[in-house]
Amino acid sequence: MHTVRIQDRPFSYGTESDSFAAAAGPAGAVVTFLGRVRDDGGRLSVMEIEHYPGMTERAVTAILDEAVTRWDLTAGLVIHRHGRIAPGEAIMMVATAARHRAEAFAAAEFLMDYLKSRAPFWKKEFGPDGAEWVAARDADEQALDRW
Amino acid sequence: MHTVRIQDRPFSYGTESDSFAAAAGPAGAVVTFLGRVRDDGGRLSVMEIEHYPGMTERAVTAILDEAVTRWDLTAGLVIHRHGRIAPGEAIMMVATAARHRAEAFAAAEFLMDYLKSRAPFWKKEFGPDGAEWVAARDADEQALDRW
Amino acid sequence: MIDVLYFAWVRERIGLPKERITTSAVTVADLVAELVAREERYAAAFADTRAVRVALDQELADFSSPIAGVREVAFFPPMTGG
Amino acid sequence: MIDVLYFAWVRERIGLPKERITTSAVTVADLVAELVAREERYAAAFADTRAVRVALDQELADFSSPIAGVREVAFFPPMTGG
Repeated sequence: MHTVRIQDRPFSYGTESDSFAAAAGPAGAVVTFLGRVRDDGGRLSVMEIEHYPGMTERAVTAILDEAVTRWDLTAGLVIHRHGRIAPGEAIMMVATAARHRAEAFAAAEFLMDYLKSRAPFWKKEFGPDGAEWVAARDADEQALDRW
Repeated sequence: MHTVRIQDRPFSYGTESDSFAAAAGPAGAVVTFLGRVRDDGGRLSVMEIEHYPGMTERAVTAILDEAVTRWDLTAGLVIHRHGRIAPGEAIMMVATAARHRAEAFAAAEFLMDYLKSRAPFWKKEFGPDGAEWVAARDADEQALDRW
Repeated sequence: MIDVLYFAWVRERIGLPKERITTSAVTVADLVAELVAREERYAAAFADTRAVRVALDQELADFSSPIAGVREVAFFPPMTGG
Repeated sequence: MIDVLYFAWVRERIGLPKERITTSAVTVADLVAELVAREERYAAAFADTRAVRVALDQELADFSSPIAGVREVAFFPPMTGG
């Protein structure tokens, strides 16, 4: 059960988490991560996420396959939205299931680190002061070194 | 929003995850962990979890308070069951919400490591070959050293 | 008068979850020595004290901890929650 | 004939998401040099190539990579997903 979904429509964290856990079989440990648009005290009115159709699915699938193999996951899930997303709304989630918690946690963090810097998504923030592309952080690139 | 629930009744991972995320306010990152009884190929018919009423709530609350302070969480949740639990069923979950993912992940792993070795729960496994108390693993005790 | 609680296999070996006792023990170790001297089932439970943890008034403590003023002592194996 | 795609601020600076061009470039760097020589908007997009990433047929590549046989080249800023 390795699933990648790139979509513009919203998703329900709870519903997806439950479906994932149910489909993950007898795994003892399930980790889910939810990334949301922060409000930042009204500085942000909406976020727009551009992506590279075709490459996105391919890149995310490759990252998920790598995680599944490295940590022997019984299941893995990535959902990532594109398009316009309001503050407080979900941007993306990952879920991992493994026999033990250490593997499930490591795989989820690996997925997040790679999705941040190796999946072709670009965030643009729209606020009262205009629009700006989110800059990649050095820390995000450096986070890959630990894997 | 720091919540500790020690209960014998089942809980819904999805429903709890959604409620947690909704109550966590503008946090960008939410991590949830679900611990379940593994099936182990029929070796286990049921698990029974004993706990120390009074001390359990106190110990788990202290662990959660520590995590909230250390990683500046906007919300934290621990639900842990006791009593009889069937294979595949949820034993416990933790949830953390923070501004950035690194804090949410670290706090969730910290919670798990401390709950494993410092919260007064004891697991007993019942199978076709009889009943046995689960032994504490050295690795679980050593896991605390990293914090 | 002090309440002494037992959990998991410590409880099973001693055969009861809780008892109220009168003791002149100064430390947890003294209390354990008193119990062990009582009956074989206590000796069995405390045969290897490295495998037994203690809490005083619901806070983890050591076998060298004093028990003056303590109302509740609990003995149990290493915890296995999560 | 090769499809060239642009994303995020690279797309905005060049002013279009995609174009089909004929090139004699051997490497990605050669292709960028050809584009930069064309018009100011390309020069603006590729002013700092350390800030631009490239994919060949939807796989990340380097500016030194050869483009022989490639059907689709994409240029974009460092990715910011997740």
